[in-house]
Amino acid sequence: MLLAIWLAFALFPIYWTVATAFKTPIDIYQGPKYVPFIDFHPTVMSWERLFGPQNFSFFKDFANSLLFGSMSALLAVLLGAFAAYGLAQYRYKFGFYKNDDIAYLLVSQRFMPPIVAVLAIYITYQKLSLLDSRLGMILAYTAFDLPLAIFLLRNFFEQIPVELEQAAAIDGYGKVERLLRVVFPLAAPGLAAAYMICFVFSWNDFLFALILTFDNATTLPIMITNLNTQMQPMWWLLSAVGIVVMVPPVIVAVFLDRYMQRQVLRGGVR
Amino acid sequence: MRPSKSTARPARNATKRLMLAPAFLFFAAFTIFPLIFTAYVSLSAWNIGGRHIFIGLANYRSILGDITYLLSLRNTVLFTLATTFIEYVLGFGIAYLVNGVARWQRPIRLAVLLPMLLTPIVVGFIWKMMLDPSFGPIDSVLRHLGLPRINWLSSAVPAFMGIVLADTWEWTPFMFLILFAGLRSLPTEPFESARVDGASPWRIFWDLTFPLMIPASAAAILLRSVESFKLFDIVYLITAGGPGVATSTVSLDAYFTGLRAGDLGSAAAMTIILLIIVIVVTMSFLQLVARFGQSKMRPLSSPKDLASSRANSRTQVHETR
Amino acid sequence: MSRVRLRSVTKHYGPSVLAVKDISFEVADAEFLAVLGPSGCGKTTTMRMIAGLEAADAGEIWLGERIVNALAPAERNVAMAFENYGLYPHWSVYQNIAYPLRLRSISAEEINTRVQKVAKLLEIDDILLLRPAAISGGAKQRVGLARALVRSPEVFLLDEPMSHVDPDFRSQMRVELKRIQRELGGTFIYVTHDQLEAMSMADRILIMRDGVIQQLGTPHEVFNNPVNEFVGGFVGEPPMNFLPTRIQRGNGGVQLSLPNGGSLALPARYGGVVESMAGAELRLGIRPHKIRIGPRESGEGGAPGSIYVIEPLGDYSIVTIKLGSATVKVEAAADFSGAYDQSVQIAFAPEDVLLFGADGALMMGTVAC
Amino acid sequence: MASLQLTGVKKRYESVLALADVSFDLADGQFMALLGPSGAGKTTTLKSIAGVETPDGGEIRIGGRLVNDIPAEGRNTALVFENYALYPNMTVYGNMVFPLKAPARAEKFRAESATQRVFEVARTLGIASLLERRTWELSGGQRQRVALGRALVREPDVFLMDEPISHLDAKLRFEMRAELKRLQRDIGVTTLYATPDYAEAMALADVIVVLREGRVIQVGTPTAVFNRPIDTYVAHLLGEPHINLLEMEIQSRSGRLAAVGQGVEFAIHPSQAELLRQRVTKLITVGVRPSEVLVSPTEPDGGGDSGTVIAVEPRGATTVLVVRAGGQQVVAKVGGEQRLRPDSIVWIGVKPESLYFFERESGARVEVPHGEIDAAGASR
Repeated sequence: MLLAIWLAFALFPIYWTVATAFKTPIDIYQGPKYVPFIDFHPTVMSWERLFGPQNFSFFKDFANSLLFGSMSALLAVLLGAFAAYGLAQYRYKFGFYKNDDIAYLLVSQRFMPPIVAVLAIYITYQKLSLLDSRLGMILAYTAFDLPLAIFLLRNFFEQIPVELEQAAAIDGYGKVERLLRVVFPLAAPGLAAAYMICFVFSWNDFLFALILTFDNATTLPIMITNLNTQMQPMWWLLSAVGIVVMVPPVIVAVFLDRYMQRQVLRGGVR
Repeated sequence: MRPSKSTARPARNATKRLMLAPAFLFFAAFTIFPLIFTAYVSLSAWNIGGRHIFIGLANYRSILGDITYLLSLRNTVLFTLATTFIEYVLGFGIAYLVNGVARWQRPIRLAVLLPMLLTPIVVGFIWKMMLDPSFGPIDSVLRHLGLPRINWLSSAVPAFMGIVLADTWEWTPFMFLILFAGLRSLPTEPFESARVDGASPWRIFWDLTFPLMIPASAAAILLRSVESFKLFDIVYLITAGGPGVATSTVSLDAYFTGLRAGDLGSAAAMTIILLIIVIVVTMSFLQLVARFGQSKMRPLSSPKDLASSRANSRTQVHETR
Repeated sequence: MSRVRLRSVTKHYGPSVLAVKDISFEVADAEFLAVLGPSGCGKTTTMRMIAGLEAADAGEIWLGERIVNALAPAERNVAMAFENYGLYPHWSVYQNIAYPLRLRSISAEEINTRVQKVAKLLEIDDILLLRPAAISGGAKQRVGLARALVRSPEVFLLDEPMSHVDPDFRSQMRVELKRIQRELGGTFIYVTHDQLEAMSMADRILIMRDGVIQQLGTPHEVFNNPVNEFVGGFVGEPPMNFLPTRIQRGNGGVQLSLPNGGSLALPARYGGVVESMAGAELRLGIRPHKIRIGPRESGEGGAPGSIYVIEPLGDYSIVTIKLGSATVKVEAAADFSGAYDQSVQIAFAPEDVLLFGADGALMMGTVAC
Repeated sequence: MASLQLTGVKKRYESVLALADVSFDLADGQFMALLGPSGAGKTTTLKSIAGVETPDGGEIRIGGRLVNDIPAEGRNTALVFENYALYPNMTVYGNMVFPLKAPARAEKFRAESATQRVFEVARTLGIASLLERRTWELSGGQRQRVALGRALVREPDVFLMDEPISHLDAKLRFEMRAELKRLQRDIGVTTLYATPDYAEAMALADVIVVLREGRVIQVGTPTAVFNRPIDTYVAHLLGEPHINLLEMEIQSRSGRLAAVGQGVEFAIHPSQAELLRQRVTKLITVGVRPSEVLVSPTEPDGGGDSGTVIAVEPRGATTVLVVRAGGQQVVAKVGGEQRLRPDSIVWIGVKPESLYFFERESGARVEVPHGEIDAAGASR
């Protein structure tokens, strides 16, 4: 019962957004209307506008969001995998810093409010002419995702029994082949999961995009704020963009949830 | 004893270090350097055009006398306290309820998690619609119930509450996620033995569930409160800090000061103070957990127990190594 | 203390898995009953139903004079030790053992006396202040056992309580546990997959397989008169040998054929029983310690074979002998020597032989029990 | 196939000394068991030989060649891990063919002969029908065989096994133990087998190396180690039920020597008397195996010590009795037909020649001076 109340609370705003995306401005400004076909007549007006010819920056922003998300996630997972594998597989000692301390240090970036870094990055980018550039955004997002990737992948690599790589060594394979033939195939699910999570983090970001871009490299969240600042917010249109922005993270979540149900390493040892 | 995981001989030390190099490079370029640079900027009069001179602590002095900044700071702290507390209690409750659900658990779980997955800026927009005084559904519900209408976004306290509401909606699922995972990873056998030992559900909750959830609770609270300190997106979209500066946060203030007003030096100082607060709060929270954990997890302790607990924890460390 | 009765108890998991199938048995007051079987045989499910951690789908569970099916575990007054300890990880060993007593509003001194006493008994009095994470698996198991023994319940339920105990200490613990049970006069139900534990401690052994009771009897009964091939093979180490055989009418009596051209003449007193079975495919069971390596003497059965493997074990040797495509294991003297593939004879007496039908059920057993 | 020599091998993990000093020689084709409890250094020894652990000191030679600096992939050993370490991303066939496709062997086993080789080994092990299966679909016994198969296909120089049958159920363990022994003998591969179970070590091996805390404390044939343990530790390690170790004193009784303890007294065999004479009135530990303890429900002719049965463990073919005699507790293994009850009075005795004598302080066995040194070198 309590749960049902919470679920209603959690789901209603989402329903409202979806409904709004199919309303006309008149439906909206006549006060709240709830049920399609009874309260109001659904239209695809906002969608025509969104995908239509006289469209503003939707396609460019969408492409940017996609590019930044996919590239930064790729880099973060790639570089993160090296670091995570190293931290899981070897023993490090730099002065007082051992594996756990190194991992903690790298991950601690997530504790820092991004506003602290972003001002300095703004000035630096200004000097390097990286402001409002796609490369600059990809690098910034990679840095932003990297701690997350290391954190997730280190756990994952630690779950792969060390005996499997040892067995491959005894079976006659060198380091590189062991990684390619045994470790990475086993880590593939983890790499995929980390990739998707990093993608969503980049995709969802607002602050970096707000400060470091203004025209060429803007993303969908920036488009939403731009539409919002107009005097009469175009709710119907905003809702439609909002839905487009919401969909990838939700797909990822559904996919991950299914994924986590499966035992990844069953049957490996014993 | 845990055997070394190393399959390497000394010659491979280079490979081993090379693996960490890119991560450290990014860490240095996007965390360490900006941190130092920001600290330096905060000690300068630095405008957005690029001209700057060193002025020592003048920026700090001026912002600490600036009522907007002080309000933003207060808002940030209050906001963090309020949301973290509300979300923890709700999150624990929902996790406990969902954990007890036998059928349809997967779709329920997904539905509970949904708000957290949405892009924060979209969440901001959604709640701006929801709270709209003329066209929003909340307003209409209040009207139907015959309650007074609240002009959510144009007076100070309701606007603050509105932001808290939106944040609670968005981030309670995060608390749920961690606490639910915590509940699920609790071993089942102690609970079964408590049932056989004759403990009532109420006692089982307070003797077992709650103390065993302390690590998960601490993690959830810590992560969530650190995130709350960063609050920016939804406030930017819903109120932009308004009315006046009633809902401004440090991040927001720094953004407007630095990039809209062009005073990067002051903005940097604002963020440095925020960072110091986050560090202090995090550290003291961890300390608190360590102490609270000690006493809460040993409700029956006699002095003799406490004396041995230090030796005990050392043995434990040894075992896990 | 009370007796425990199960009447036609059945338990399904989901629609397809039948964990326990219509089982009925009774444990007498102050009896030590071992429930023995391979993993997945339903023995743990049976115990959990008695504890109330699982609900029976059908049938009655009696503790003393009460039907307890509808009662929660806390209302049944049973004590249980779990295979995977089930210790409270955030409390010391002392607090773990004391918890069931604290729930029963017993005075602090009384609790202390009882905890100290049981801790001494199980040799964990030196680790009372440690937390479970700091002690070995064997020690955890003893703490779990102590937490059960510190109470005075209707029945003690012990689920593989020694599986993680260091083998070195296990034999000592078997002796201790049996002694404790006799002193307390408690009703013990002890679940194990280890036939040695069951044999050495129990008054009676209940053997289960695939959710069905196979046999309930004293250790001597199940060892000497197993009701079927499964029980014969499960109880006793090294395991009983099984050989394909057939009943034949031979020179002057009834004979059992053995692999590799061997045979065993049955004494006249068996004749009538099995004569009707002439020609049927049967299985002959014989324990390794009842087989002799050497030429057969009059009245004995035997077969020629060759040495496959010799395993010296100090007190004795196990010699595996190939009889054509079949093999038998023989307990031979410690100093047995022979070459691999050397031809040998095996011999054994008819009264040591068990005969099982094609369905595995015992047809003809040893007279002695 | 090759011989294997370890000389002074050492290994330390941070604060834990895993191998203090391990040296032994394993001849070509021999089956050696490493016997010791967990933590004795068995696994570390095997992994050092295989090359996945790097010892801190000492030399490892395979077939006479020093391999310390050769990486695992260049050593041609095979190791069956305790947890089998099958590759979960491959089928049974994929697992077994994996070592044959390694760069070092790719030439020797080209695609066709590799397949043949896998089939051949799979047939020997009775897993030919499982080749297309996924590893997680297999039972414990099947996994164990696949691990064995993966090790055997490559024709290793040295075959290393780490408790390969300890996770199988009792019946299968008996079967696999005999099969392993026969298989090793038929193939003739040099084998080193780690186990904490003395029965496995004795049953399988030509030579047993007893490890304790990273040190070799005794090397010998199974019967030599069992019958002439170097100290109380080894005596206790081998045998089930464990040997009785009784604290006694050597006393002279009307010209003859006897071992006297609380409530028990054992006559000493003349052949050992000479050796023990100088220890008269000295404290000594006397060992007697439970199977050598004679128990009778009535007083025997020669007299004896009486005691009370405190526990009876029927085991089917045998019965184990725990008897309290005086202050001592003596465990005896008797025939299964024995039907004594707890609290009955029995008389216990031993044959003088079955007694072991150990120094009380050091635990070292009192050496019998002549003619008993084992061929494999019982003293180390």
